[in-house]
Amino acid sequence: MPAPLMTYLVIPLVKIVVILAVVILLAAYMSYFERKVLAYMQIRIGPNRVGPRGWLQPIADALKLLVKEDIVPSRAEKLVYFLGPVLVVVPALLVFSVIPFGPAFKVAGHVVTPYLTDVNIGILFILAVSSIGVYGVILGGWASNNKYSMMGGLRSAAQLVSYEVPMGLSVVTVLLMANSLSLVKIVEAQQRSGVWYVFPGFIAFFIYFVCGVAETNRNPFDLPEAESELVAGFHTEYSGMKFAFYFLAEYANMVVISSIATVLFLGGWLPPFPNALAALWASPALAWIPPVAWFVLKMAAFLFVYIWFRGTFPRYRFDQLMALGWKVFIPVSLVNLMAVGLGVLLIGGPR
Amino acid sequence: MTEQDKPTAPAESAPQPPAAPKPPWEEKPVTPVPHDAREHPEVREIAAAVPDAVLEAVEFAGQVTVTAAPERLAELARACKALGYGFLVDLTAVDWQARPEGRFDVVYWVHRHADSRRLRLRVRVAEGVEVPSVTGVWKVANWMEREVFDMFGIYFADHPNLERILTWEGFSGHPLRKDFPIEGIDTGAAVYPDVFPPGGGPVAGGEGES
Amino acid sequence: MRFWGFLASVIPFELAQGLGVTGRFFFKRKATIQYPEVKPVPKDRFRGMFGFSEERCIACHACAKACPIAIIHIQDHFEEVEVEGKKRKKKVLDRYDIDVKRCMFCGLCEEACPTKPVAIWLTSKSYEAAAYERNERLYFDKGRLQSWDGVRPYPGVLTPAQGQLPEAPGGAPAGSAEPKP
Amino acid sequence: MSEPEALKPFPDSEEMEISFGPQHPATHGVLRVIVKLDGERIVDAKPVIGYLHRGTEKIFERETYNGTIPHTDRMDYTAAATNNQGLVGAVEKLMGVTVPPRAAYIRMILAELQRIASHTIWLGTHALDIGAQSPFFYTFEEREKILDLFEEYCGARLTLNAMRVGGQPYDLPEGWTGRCRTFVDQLPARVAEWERLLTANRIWKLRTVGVGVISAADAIEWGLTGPPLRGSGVKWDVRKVFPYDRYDEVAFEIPTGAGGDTYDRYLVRMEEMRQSVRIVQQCLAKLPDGPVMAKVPKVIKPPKGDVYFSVEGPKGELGYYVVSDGGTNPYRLHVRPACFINLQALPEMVRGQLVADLIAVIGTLDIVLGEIDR
Repeated sequence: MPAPLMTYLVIPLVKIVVILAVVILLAAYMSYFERKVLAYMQIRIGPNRVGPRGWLQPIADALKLLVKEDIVPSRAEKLVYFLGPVLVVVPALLVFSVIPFGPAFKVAGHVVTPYLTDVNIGILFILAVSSIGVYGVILGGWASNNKYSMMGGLRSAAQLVSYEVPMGLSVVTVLLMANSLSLVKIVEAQQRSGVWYVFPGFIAFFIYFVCGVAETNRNPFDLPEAESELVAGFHTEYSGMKFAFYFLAEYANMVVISSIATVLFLGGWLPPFPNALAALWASPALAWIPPVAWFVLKMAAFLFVYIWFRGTFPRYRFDQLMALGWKVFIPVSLVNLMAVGLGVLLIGGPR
Repeated sequence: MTEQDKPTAPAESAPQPPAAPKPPWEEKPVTPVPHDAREHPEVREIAAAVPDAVLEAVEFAGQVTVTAAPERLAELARACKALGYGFLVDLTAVDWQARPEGRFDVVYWVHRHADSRRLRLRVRVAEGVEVPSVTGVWKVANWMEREVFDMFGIYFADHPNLERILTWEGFSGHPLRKDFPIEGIDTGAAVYPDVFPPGGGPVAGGEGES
Repeated sequence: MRFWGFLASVIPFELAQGLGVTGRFFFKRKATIQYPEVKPVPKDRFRGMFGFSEERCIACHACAKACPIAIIHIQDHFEEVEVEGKKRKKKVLDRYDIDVKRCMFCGLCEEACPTKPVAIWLTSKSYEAAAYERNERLYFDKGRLQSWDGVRPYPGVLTPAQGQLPEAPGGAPAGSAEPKP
Repeated sequence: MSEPEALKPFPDSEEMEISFGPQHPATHGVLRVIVKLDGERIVDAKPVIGYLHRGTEKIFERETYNGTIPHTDRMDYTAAATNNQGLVGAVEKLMGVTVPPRAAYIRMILAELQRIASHTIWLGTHALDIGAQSPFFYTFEEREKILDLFEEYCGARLTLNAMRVGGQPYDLPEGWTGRCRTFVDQLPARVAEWERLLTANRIWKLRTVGVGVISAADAIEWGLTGPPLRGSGVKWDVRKVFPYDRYDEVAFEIPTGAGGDTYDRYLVRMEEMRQSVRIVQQCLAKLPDGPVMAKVPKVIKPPKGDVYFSVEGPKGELGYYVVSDGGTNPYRLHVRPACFINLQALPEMVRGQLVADLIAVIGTLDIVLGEIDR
């Protein structure tokens, strides 16, 4: 097997298959994880019938959606109706190509990097791709020719656009500190400086996470699919596999936001206080913990907080949501950007 | 038995005389007796405000009922509102089928929050006679009058949108009239002609096929 | 104090308080019962499936009159019966049907029954009388009211046919009607 | 308060008409509201009812007096105890029957427990409509305990049929008062927990303060009663104005709100639950012994005449107008339905607000379609 064929075709293909499998499985089990955690918060048990303690519930859901009849409303725009879910799922999965799950490590002489590519404009790529998802929601809502879903589509368009701005600004503060766009370099910058960016950029972290919740249409910002008002928002008319795509995309987006937050603010695969407690992590008792485990642990913490939000908060009204976005988050994130910029200028930051 | 309206001491439960008679709930029930209530302050108030509108006033079981002349009703209603009866508690009708002097009783309850006094106005109306609507005086009367029209077929003059409220548009007949059959009329054929043959609909309560 | 007001408006303390409440509930005892395996225990006065005993029934139609929706249909006839040498006319029950499909389990029939202990009662603890076809399966005639075929009696409750009579051995089993005060 | 009135609809914008319901997740039953929208702003709302009309008042005319009671359970199916209390109170007033004190106290306990149960349903579904999912399960857990108490007393959880003309059909089972006291003593702590979730919550305040505002004068004009009236500051409660049963021997306050918006009505109902706890505690302490049924003939035949009697139901004043011609069946039995009259003020409270507020206002009016359509 000639070397270039191997490095540019076979290895990436293997990685793609692995990452896709992991992500789709993760998204499916996210729905199980969410239903279980939400249930435990509401003094009930959640799914425990399908498989031992309900483990096979997501598989059952997937199968059900697979074999369910796919009803297409008669006067829907067939092509655009079909395109909606596609335009939502593809960007959600595309973003995983850039997220570093762990540092490069050697396996039998080969250097293996647990991420697909290390694009040096990683952050820009992520922001660009994830904003395509908006089209899927709008087109899906409009094409299904139903008043409720059109309102749901319009609402989510306005919401996603207006929360893209503060999220971008808060991500820029991290770039200032890390002095690089590539995600791997950002984690390495945090390793070199020994401090996670969540401490200096706490306001940016808070804004990023809240905007992340808004980007994925999750409570308390789940206006587009507010059951009580718009029956089911933009995916009212979808059923069967198309609905499963919207479902999958929502959970994949949640995982995306959580993993980016982990990489940018909690130092990806780094153990807490990497330099100060370096001795502790290197000690035989804890040395065996693979870096990927730290990454997954932090991501799970974020996902738990997502669900915790869903179990507790009421829903914003649409105009309040926009007011919060434009009048609070954008000015605060701008001021924070300047502050961090000044801080980096004075303290000098990593060269 | 506690008084519903007269805030003065209740007349019924007489003070316990020294001999130990059985408590009232062991005695046979004391059926209330109606007696004339023209001298009651609120009735005199109304009679003064709208001279010859009050035909009779009866006090029964602690509640005062003023029977008014139908043509003076609008005027009476405005007078009540002026006297402070700002809260129209309820409005309904009773169908006395065989009564010579007007088949329907249209009954209004008005309430004054100031001194918690409640009064019942009654109007005797023959079938087909239009009763003046009081939605102008109390906005809440809108739906109540629509329900009375829907159930009894009593028309209310210059009501904003007098149409059926509980039964559907195509419903023929007024259910709460005494001549309306208790087991209901055959609406099946009219509403679902393809399912039920003419006259074969599930009469309310009948054995429609499962 | 304006500063604290501003600070409270910026940092969502009360949202965190709300999260605290749901967080605590995360660890609290769950209230779910696994229904088919674990059956909830109805109380003694639970108005469940009908119980009927033909011996005690004197065919006085009191229950049929008391029923608000008139779903108890009774037919009976007189018969000559020799009781201690005297000729006595005795009412014999031909038909005693209850259209359980339309019953609202209000218990007025049990209250109206003059016999002590009552001949028709509702306080059997069984509530599993679901059926696929309502006109046939939920129309209980005299026989089925006593044999309860098609009704799964609550574990521990005797069906009328098994002698769920108050004076059955061991006094009134949990499911039978204790005499009303 | 956001400024809906300032934004007049643009002259040439054609409004979109949406039919809300009758099968819609947030209409608390089969209510249909035809909403004219300009964008998200409500230009006009027209409630359409009658989908659950069963002709209860016609059925009353063929029933015996005790036979009407199961039908009253099914009017406001979330508050059967107060429905029964109203009907039997009206017939007893017509017949001049005095109910023994023990029966009166048992009725008050059942009515107040029912008020708490009805308010828990209101809070659970109201919070769920506005987005908070968890209160629904916490409130229904408490309601479950009340339903167990009801089941233990009369054999049914929802459709109690637990009162008769002249008193109570059966006495309290022993141990019931103890279980009732333990439930009532721990309830204020639960209500405090629900309040920690919602009362100070800024999102909850944003969704409820200034939403569905109605002034005191308008509330009286539209005939509102119960929490919607008290939320606008009018201190009026049938239990205080026309005391029935033994409410004059029990100390409790009537909470009122100031602004007449959804938040005030929320606070009023939460306080009402605490007041109901106080009432039940006092009733349990003062529960006299003695018979539970007055001397009343087996077949109830009230004298000729008509009487109006009303109770303070969880949703407002629930009145019964009983007209008797001396027979065993009521000649005419009209019900003053609190929800039917409260719902009439919906367009007034919603005009100019947003779609999401329509859901909040339907929740705050606490309407039950069984009582509206009868």
